[in-house]
Amino acid sequence: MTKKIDKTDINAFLGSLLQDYALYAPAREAKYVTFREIHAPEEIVWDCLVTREPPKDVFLPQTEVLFSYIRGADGVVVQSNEAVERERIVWGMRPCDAQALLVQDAVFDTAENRDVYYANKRAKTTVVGIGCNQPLSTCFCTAVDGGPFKKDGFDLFLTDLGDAYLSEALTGKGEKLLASPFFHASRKADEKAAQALEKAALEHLPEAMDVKTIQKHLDELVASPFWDEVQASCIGCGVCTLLCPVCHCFDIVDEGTAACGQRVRNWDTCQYCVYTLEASGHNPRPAGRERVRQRLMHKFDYYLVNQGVLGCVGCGRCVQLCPVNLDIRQIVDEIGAAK
Amino acid sequence: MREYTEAIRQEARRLLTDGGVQAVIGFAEGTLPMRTAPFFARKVEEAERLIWGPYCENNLARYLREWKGKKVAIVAKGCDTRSIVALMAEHQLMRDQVAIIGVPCEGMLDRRIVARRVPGEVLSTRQEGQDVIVEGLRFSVRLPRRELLYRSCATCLHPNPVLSDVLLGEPVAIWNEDPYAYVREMESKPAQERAAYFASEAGRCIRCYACRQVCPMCYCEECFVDHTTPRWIESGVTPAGLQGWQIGRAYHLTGRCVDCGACERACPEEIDLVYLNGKLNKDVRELYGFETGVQVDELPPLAVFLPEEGPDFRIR
Amino acid sequence: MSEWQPKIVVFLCQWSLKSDREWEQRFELPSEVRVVEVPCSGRVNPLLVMSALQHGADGVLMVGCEPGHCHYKDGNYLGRRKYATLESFLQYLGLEKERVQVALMGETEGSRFHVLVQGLLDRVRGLGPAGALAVRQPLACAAQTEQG
Amino acid sequence: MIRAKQAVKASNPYLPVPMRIENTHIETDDNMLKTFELAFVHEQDAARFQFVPGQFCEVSVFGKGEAPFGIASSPTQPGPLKFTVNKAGVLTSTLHSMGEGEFVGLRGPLGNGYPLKTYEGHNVVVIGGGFAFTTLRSLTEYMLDKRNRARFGEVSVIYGARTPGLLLYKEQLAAWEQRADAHVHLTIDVAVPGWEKLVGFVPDIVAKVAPSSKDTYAVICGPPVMIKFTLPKLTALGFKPEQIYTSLERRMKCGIGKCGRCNIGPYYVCKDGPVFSYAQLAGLPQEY
Repeated sequence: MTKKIDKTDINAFLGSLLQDYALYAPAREAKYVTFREIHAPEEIVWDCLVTREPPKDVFLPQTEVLFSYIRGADGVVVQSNEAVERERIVWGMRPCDAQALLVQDAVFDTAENRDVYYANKRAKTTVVGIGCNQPLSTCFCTAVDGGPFKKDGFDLFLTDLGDAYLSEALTGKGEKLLASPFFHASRKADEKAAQALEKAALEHLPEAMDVKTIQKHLDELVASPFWDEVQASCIGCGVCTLLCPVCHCFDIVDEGTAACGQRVRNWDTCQYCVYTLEASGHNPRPAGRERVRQRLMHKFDYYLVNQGVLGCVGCGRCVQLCPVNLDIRQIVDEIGAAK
Repeated sequence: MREYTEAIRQEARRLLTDGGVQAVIGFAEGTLPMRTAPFFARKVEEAERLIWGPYCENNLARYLREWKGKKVAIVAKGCDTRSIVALMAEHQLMRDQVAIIGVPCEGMLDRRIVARRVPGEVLSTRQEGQDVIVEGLRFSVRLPRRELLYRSCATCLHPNPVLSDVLLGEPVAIWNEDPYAYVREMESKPAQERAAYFASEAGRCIRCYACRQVCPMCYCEECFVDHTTPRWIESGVTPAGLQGWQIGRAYHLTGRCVDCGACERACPEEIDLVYLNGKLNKDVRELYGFETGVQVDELPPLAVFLPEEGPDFRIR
Repeated sequence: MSEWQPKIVVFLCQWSLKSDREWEQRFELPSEVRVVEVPCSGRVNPLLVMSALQHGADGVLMVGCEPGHCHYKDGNYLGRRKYATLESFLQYLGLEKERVQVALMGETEGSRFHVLVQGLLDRVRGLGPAGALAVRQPLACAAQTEQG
Repeated sequence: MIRAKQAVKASNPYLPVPMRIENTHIETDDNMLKTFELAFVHEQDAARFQFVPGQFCEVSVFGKGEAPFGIASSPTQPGPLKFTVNKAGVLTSTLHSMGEGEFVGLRGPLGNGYPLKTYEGHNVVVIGGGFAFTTLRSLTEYMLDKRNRARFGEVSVIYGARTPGLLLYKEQLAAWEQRADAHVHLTIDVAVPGWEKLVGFVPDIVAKVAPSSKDTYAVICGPPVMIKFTLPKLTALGFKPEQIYTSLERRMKCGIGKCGRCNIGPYYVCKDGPVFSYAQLAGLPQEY
């Protein structure tokens, strides 16, 4: 079902949503725009394509209490923190971040060993997307199976038509939002306009990469000196991975004493030297070479094997934010060209 | 800037041919506007990729630890050379293992300031006299260079290399005399306001440790934040965990930080890190007359003392 | 919750007050004070001070030997620079000046030590619970066990 | 008191069940290895726990976290689960200081375990070194159990340690040595007075005493250096990569293939392993 909502009505509509939902959207924080919970529609920054932090925190908080424990007479009693009370809406997610969400679904929302913390939040969340009329120079979604107007993963999808948002419901959750009287009927011309916007946006974006060749080359490059070259400037920080909308690795730690405390999970990254360090002192990935290789191989090889999807969605955050301008697009090009 | 690029390449060619160095650590063209990338020229022909410009923002001394035991050359601004001196003082580096190509620095431009002062994505910039022309899809804006400097550059006292084997070009004049004005401003605020500011800055940290990883002086084999016995701070992005990290990180650089600002530039959350280390730098300067990495062979201030100096903790 | 009682942590060099060890008998320290004896004040990791504050200490006192009287020659001199900068830094971050104190004392100053501790305790009482810097979260669960 | 609902427990893979330490036993004369016998506090948790040799559990030491340990007891043995723990880090040191009657948590069984169906009808040679003998003990016990023995061909055990005092499960080994239907070869690195069994490094002993590769699977666990030198010996004996199995160790957190740190190539050691054949590992990064 497709309708539209006038921009003059949008804040009133969002205001009405705040009664029933916790709302997450691109909003200002310090000097930049990030994805966070908002409390007034005016906080939303509409023209930010790539938020500093991706919205993954909504489903996989950087620090999350899994359970609390307390020592009792007959053992240790644990109380899980998995329940999610409030319905949520993620407003204004971009197609790349939604594609990342689908990858995380494949990791966490599995038939066996379902991650209830993630799945419960996902079930309680309505995801509203918006197309990207003018992609940035760092965007490369089209190279990695995505697109600036791709609707996969959304419940409701908006297209900015200038004075209104064309709004397409893709699921029951989306239709529920669309039932609001703020939306009115759209016309054929609106859909035409949306198509024109998509066509224009695509002109700024690169061609699809040859995933098969890259995957094959990666398998062949495992022992190659190629990685020594690639990793030379890498400083081993966690910017590229922590701010990646796909990366989902975490650490599990106890905070507290033997008598009582909390078991907490925190984002972790394969780029840290202590990530794979064992208590014995042995480290199976001892240097930058192995760690940089792991990041690339996980994204462009292992995800394809295990989840059937790429682990890179082309949002360009790592490209923008790497302290030493180590550009994943360039590395992937080099892998593709490697002989 | 072009002249510097040429001079750097020439010197790199010479060093790689008969200078006995395994690599020249410098900057290459970046993949984005306003960016350069640290680059390691190992062969003579790779010297052609070295460049110099207003976006050579990394402190390359950070890479020297990865070349330990091998002789390398490094393209170094004032702050990079200060780090080299500081590393030598801590016995992390031997003078004869590094050939320093010193470059006087006019201050690096803050890509984030530039981005915020124009109405769209920056696609290119160029310098015209004392101005920078910034261009995007539908705009071209002229901005005064002086307003675009990183704060650490705007307050820099040592833009010229303090130590070098070859110094390119002419030393630049120092444009600043009051490096810690921003620290004094913070000191003058009420304690509650200072606490609130620290809490909000530290609160944005995502513990990516980019600040640590880019820092030439953060060379600990195991950082206190990764210790398991004891576990010094809380593991998560909790207020105590984040403040603990920032306090520990900054304080461990007492008398060791060279004010290069590399940590702040690396921070993806744009946390004010310089105001933390600036305070410690100001204190060691005022209390002990010490400036990190300026005097070769000077011991770090926390490794020495004068018996008669203050503060006199007896009378309180 | 019962009425708030301040928590004071004292890092005490094992050599300072050495000849006056009976201070322990002569003056019973208030129960709010926890003394951590250390081999030398000069080697106390500043992270321990931070850690004490993050674990809920409302005041910290560092006691070392008088200038010229370090058992290891110059530990107290080295420590002096460390604590001067640390104190100043913590204040800069918003911690009240009165909460962290450094004292270099002679071997026989047991009574002065007692006065010092009492003074710190009184000042901290006046200030109330420390709130400028964040404390670790699972502290909340300690209260939980006490109740349960 | 707070009490988790049973229904929640069953569906949340991160929640440990409480276990009581029934017994502890120091295994080696350097006091670094200790076996913990853990009993389920709740009957229903015990009933749900079905495992095969080679699987592992995440053991919680509350306040210190969780770590994975292979199950050293065999599913054929009733009673508490056995875990042998090397004192290495914070968690294991704390665990070593704990004793009878204290509580830990348990998640599991995790991982794939040894492919018993594959081994059935064939000879199996178990090769172990040092303290990497825990799940090998479980496997050997399982195969030698009278209900299972007929399903396997010849069972050989080659186990070495630096000194006699560093061999694990001495009583068990002695019992196996008594059996006519098992070949047990114990070795130490350097001869010491009183030791009358084999002397020499495991790779060399394998070359001497290992059975023919015909119809035989080799299962090898030990320090990386032992494995490195033993593999060529097995190859020389005609073992193909698909006939050689190992159980890998990696740092783990979730144990269910989500936290990401234990992968070797596309495999997660926790979920797809820890047991792999060398045919599976061929061509992957040697990150173990």
